[in-house]
Amino acid sequence: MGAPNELNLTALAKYSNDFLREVEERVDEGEWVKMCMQCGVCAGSCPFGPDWEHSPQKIFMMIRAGKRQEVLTSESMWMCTSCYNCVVRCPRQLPITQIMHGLASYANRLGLAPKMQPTRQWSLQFWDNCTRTGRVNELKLTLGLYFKDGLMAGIRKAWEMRNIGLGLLMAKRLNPFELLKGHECKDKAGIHRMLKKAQEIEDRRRGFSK
Amino acid sequence: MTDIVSTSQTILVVGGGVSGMTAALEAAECGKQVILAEKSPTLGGRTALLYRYFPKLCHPTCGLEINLRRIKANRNVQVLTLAEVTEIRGTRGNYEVTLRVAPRYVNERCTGCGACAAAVEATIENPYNYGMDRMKAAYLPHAMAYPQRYVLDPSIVGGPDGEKAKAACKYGAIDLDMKEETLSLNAAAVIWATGWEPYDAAKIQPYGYDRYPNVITSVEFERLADPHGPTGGRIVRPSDGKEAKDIAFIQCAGSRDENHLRHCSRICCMASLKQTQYVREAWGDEAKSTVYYIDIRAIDRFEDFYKKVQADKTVKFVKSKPARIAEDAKTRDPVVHGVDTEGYHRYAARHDLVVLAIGMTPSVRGANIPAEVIADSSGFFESSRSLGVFAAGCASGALDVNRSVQSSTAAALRAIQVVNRTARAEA
Amino acid sequence: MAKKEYAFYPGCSSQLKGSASNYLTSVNTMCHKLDVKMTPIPDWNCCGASISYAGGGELARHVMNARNFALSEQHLPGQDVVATCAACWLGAKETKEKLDASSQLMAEANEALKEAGLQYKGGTAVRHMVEVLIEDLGYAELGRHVVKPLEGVKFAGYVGCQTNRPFGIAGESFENPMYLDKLVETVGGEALTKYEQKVTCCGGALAFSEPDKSQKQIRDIVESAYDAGADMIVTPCPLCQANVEVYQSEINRKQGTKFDMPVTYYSQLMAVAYGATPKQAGLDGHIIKPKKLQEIAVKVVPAKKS
Amino acid sequence: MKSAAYVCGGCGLGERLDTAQLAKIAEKEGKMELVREHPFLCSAEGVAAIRKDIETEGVTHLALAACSRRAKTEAFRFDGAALARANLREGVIWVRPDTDEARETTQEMAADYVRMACAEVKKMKLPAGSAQTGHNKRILVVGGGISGLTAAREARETGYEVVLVEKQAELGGWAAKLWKRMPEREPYAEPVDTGVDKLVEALRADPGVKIYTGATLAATGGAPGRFSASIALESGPAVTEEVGAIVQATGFSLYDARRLTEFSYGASPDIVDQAELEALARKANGGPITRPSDGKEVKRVAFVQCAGQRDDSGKHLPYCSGYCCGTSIKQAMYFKDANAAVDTVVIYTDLRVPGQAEDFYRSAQKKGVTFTKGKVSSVTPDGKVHFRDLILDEDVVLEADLVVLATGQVANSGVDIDNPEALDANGAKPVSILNLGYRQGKDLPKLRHGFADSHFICFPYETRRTGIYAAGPVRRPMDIAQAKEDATGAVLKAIQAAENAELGRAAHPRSGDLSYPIVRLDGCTQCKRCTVECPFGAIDEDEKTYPVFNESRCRRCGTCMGACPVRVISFENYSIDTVGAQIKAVDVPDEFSEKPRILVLACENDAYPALDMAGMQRAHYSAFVRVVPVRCLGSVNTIWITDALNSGYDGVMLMGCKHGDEYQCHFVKGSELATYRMSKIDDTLKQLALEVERVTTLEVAITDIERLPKLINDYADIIQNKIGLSPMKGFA
Repeated sequence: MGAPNELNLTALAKYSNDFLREVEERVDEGEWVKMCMQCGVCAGSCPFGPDWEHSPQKIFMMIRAGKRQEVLTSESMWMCTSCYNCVVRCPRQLPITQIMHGLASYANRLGLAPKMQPTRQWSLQFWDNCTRTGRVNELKLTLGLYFKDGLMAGIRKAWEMRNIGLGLLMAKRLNPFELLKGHECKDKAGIHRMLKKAQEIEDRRRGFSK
Repeated sequence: MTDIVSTSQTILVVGGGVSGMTAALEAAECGKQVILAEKSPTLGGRTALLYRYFPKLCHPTCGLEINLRRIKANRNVQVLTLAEVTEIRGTRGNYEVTLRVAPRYVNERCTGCGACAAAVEATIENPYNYGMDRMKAAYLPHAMAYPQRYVLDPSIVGGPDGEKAKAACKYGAIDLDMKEETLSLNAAAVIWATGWEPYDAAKIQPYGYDRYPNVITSVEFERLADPHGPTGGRIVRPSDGKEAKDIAFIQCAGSRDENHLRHCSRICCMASLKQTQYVREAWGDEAKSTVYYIDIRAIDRFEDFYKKVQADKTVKFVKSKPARIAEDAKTRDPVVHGVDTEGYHRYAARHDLVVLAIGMTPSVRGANIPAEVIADSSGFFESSRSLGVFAAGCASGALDVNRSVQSSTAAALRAIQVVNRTARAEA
Repeated sequence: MAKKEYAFYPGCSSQLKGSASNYLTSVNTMCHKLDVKMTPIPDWNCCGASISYAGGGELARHVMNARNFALSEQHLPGQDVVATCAACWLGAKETKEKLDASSQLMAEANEALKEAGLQYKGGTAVRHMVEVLIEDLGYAELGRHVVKPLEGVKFAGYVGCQTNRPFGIAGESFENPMYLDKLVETVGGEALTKYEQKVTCCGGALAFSEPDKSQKQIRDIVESAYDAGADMIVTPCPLCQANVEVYQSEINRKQGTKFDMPVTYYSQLMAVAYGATPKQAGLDGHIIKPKKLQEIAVKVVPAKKS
Repeated sequence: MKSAAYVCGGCGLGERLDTAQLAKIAEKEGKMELVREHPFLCSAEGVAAIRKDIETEGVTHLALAACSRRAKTEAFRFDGAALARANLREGVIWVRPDTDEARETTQEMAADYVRMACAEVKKMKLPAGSAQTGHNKRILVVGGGISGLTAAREARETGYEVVLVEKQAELGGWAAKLWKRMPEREPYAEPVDTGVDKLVEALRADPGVKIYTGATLAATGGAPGRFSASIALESGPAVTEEVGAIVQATGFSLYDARRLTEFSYGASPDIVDQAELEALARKANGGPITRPSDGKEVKRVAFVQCAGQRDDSGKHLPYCSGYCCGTSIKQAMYFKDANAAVDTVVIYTDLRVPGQAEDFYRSAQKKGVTFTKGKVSSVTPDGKVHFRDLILDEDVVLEADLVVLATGQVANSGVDIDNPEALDANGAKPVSILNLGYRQGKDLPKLRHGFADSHFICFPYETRRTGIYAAGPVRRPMDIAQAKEDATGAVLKAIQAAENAELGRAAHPRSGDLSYPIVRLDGCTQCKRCTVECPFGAIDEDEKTYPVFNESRCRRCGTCMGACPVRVISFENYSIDTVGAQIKAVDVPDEFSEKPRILVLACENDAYPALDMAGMQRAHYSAFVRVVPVRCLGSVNTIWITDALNSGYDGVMLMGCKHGDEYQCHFVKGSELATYRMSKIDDTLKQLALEVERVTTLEVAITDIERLPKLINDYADIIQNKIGLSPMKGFA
């Protein structure tokens, strides 16, 4: 467990609060990280717990220990299913789910997040999909996910899932015409302007825009 | 009618546990007039429900016996039981206090022979064992109860069992016509020593206290180990009476938790360390205790005891606040789920019994005291020189027994200061 | 004039022809029977769901919800926004709380909304359909409309995550919520209150990106329903419904299980109990058919005057 | 003297026993001048009857044959009359089966208890209280730190005069050296002013307080109510002050960081202890804290918790000092408040901030203080802290430009009277603080780790030197808030001791007891056992080594009485005779009766109540035992045992409290001494040609309700079936 030591010997030697401050400024709910008292309730509450290389509480400790690289390149945050078990049990009431999301999106923004992390790709696609028209195009979204690893992989995946697809189709829960034109908001343009603005504002606040 | 003498120099002590008794006795042994008012039918309070004290593993009833002897021998102390303060009016040095005295239905002619209990059939939940067993509806609270006088539960008064009790008493001690009284008295100062209550464990939902019979609280476990307890001191499981040899002790059950109690209850770590030694005594090397903790707060000289327990092969420490407890539907074994944060190790540990080291809440929140006092956010109340009402023991904060005794002795002095001032003023 | 009126936020999956369109169908039927008027928010947009975090920044995701609030304030003044989808409700409620708590965030959100010619004043209340049923109508009222009690049907009430945490239904425990069981009993069904996986996570959105990990969760959820002796699972969440129903065949294929456990919505139970046809109750929208519910739905009972 | 016996018929006594016969025994054998039976003696009528006899018949000595001395105490309280009680209820009918075969032995048991009560009361005198009183009520406070200052203030608030002695030239102790202290009430968020200056000012302005600084105690003698303290002054000739009681608040010395070579203390000026950090903070006066070496602002500071504490190696302090976590949290705040950019890391193993102090911890986290669970292995002179990060499970090197070592408290408790040469935890040779002129040594006895003696749990203020009370860190490691509370309590005890001394009454645990040891010096052999064994150092020796009793130091345990080989020490209402007479009063059947007699001498606080409660639970035990409660096993004189054996008793059981380190004896050493004495009695037994089993000493707890009856029955079985009845019968 733990990343190769060469990578963070410097971090170890420093054990400085620089990274903690960075997280506080730039990560959604990051100012809560310092409040953790290392009880471990979050770690034990997570449904995907066994799949986390570093549990939330450990990540908080790593942030305080200045392990920037190790944290931001970690897959762990991407394991969060947004079930909020940790949040409701945390004795210090840390918004752990949001912090995990915040760290993940920050890592992604810095280009440090593991490129092939499936949830990362899925998350990006979802945002992209739902903001394009203002509403999710479920078929494109699903297919998009199948084909994320290239055409052949996509076909294979689609073939595996054909029963489900057909089932949904027959249950009228999958609409083939979505491929052509699915649900969408009337004021798409307004939505896009709005989101662009929101991004600008936030970049300003978090000090990204230079 | 309860006859009680009070003057402008009387000190009223509210609460007859170790803190209240100490405050009352220390003041009385300085020659002051004291009225000791206790809500329940007996003195002794919560420590009388403890099997042993940490760190000496000595017996609370031993100190209780001495304090009772002191009270029996001291004419400066008047004891009121079944009495609850309903109002405090006035100012430092000159309070008028109203108390509600509930009927005991047994008068001073009671010899403590127990004939009434033998005659009565109805039983009630035994509060002195936290409801883990039942007792006769005519009862002596416990073997160390003082006054050593029986009590009739109101539920049988006016019924056939009440009449049975009356008929069984040769000494005319049963008085079914007793009524609630309202008492009003003067006091120069009031010492508030109403002690603490275990936090409601059912509120800690992830631990399933309300769903799993084999998840109990530390105060209940104390009764399990006590020869006077519901099992005669046998450490067995509520679900099936099976011997409990593998026991989990979960720290901070309610304490240090923004969802429950924000404060640290101080005593729980030491109480659990102590209780691991009950398990050891009961089962020898077969015993298996696991303490799940965030920080072990074996403060100052208690560290010796922590070291002793750490050296005990039957006790394991896991730095973890367990996430949840599940129950094996077949065996009813509680399974504790969590992560050992020292190096990040996941566990799902099956135990015979889980003991929640339950947090401490003030019995009466300072805010609800019928007098002008300052209460903190946890409901403990802070003494203030400008007032003549002083907190002692766990009414003032989460304290262990010897700190409660210190605090009560200090409170007694503060009360005496008020009395002496009044006396000087009147002289 | 309907007894109660709300600004309806169906959400992407529960809209017409969406993956949870049968949820919508049953909700509409249920509300009709209860004389509750649900007016969709004109031109509502996606809430962003939890999963979009990597793409949308904090503020961007908040304004998505804020836009819906603004629209509802504009077109359906004074009406509570009611969501049927757990994710929509959670996302919206989170935004609502954040904006209410921070005047800065509120200002920023409105600055962005201005680009779409909108403004959010901050008045809107965000509710879940279940809250409307329990708090505004009450179990007694819900029971009053039952014409076909779901006698003899055993339901495992699967609450899942996002209708339960972090907000949940007032007065309910995060670990052991009872309202779904109470709803089941209200419509005459048998609630398996000891069902162990009530609040287990189904993997949520990660069912798509981490199928194996999620299917481990789903397996527990279905297995435990069988252990409890359930005829079907009932849930308030479209994503839970989809994941738990849809992947059973996958799990059967991969792990040789023989799962065939129907997964229904509380609204379908109520619709049927209120005398709806299988179609009105959206029972045709299932891959695994909830037979016992259908049987009751097709059963003809002498319509009793209420 | 006029004696009367009353036999109660209530609670089944009338049904189970032949009370008429008991009354006859009281009259004929007990030689009671007045004997009455009553069906319900504790009733208002019964009590009135007794009162009437006292008033009209002039009865002065009462023997009540009814229930246990622990029961119905309000009813049976007769001021001005000597009282003995025969325990026929809890002690006889409740522990015996109600069967025909048991009836005879049960009746014999009751009869003996009646004989014993009559014999006892006839030997009793009503104690008048010690004439050796003292009337001084000033309180001497030793130590001018926060504990001592608080003690002085509280004594004044209560209306008592104070003499305050401080070794240093200035008052205030450690507290005065602090920049700020932890808050004592909500909000527990920010460090607050110590308030010491105000306190000092107020006391200096108070004519009721005599303050001696640069002063030490050259000699302390006397007793509560009449202590005399000779105070040595740097400024001039010694003065003598008369006081009524003493509060010792001599505080602590910081554990000497120079002993922490592994942390390079002394090798770099930038490795400091908490006291030095306070000095730096005072110097900074709210501004950025600079480091000693080069005066540059500290940018990265590390706090090493438990430095030289909780130590297993035996090199350092084994205990936790309790206050240090809070102090480091507070000091980390000093840095953060002056400059939020400073990195502050607290390395701890268990963060110990009980109660509301948890909020103080939260507040520090809010300010950005980093807390790391780790074990520090070493600190190098260049400020590198090497530790094991226990959460991240790896070895870490932390570079700090200032390292603060959280060292512990070493009690300033003077010399160890049991081992005067012993060095303290800092390796220093302690000098006496009180310089008591006591036979048993110059200072308060110490408990573990060199802290001043205290009962610790139920009665934290009870020292073994009546009228002298330890307060603050000298008694136990503690922080300011606790020290203030502790000092307040200690003052009450001091006042109480002075008040009791004036009335010639005992202090805790026999508070109010008017009896006191009376010695017949003409019989004394100057063996010094009493002066050596008195647990409370109450007895000094004169130049001819005769014992000199200081009655107001005495706790009335009777250990001296038990120790005296020539039996010249007794109490008016508890003496060699009151117990001896009871033993002799028992009717011992001849060896052919097959009815052994077993004497039980039971500690009145634990063993006797346990037997009572066994009775309340109707647990049965042998009818052959005769139980005599004693004040403490320490008061048991071997003559009682030899007399018993000589007069044909078949066995003797002594029941006392647990002794040793975790002692539970209320007189500290009583049960231990008794056990020691009994280990010597084997020789006596051999001389009498008796088996060693005939005398057994037991450690008993008040909870031994099941165990005691079993022990008794097992022992009776040994007597009857293993070693047989005593050959001594009939010789007496």
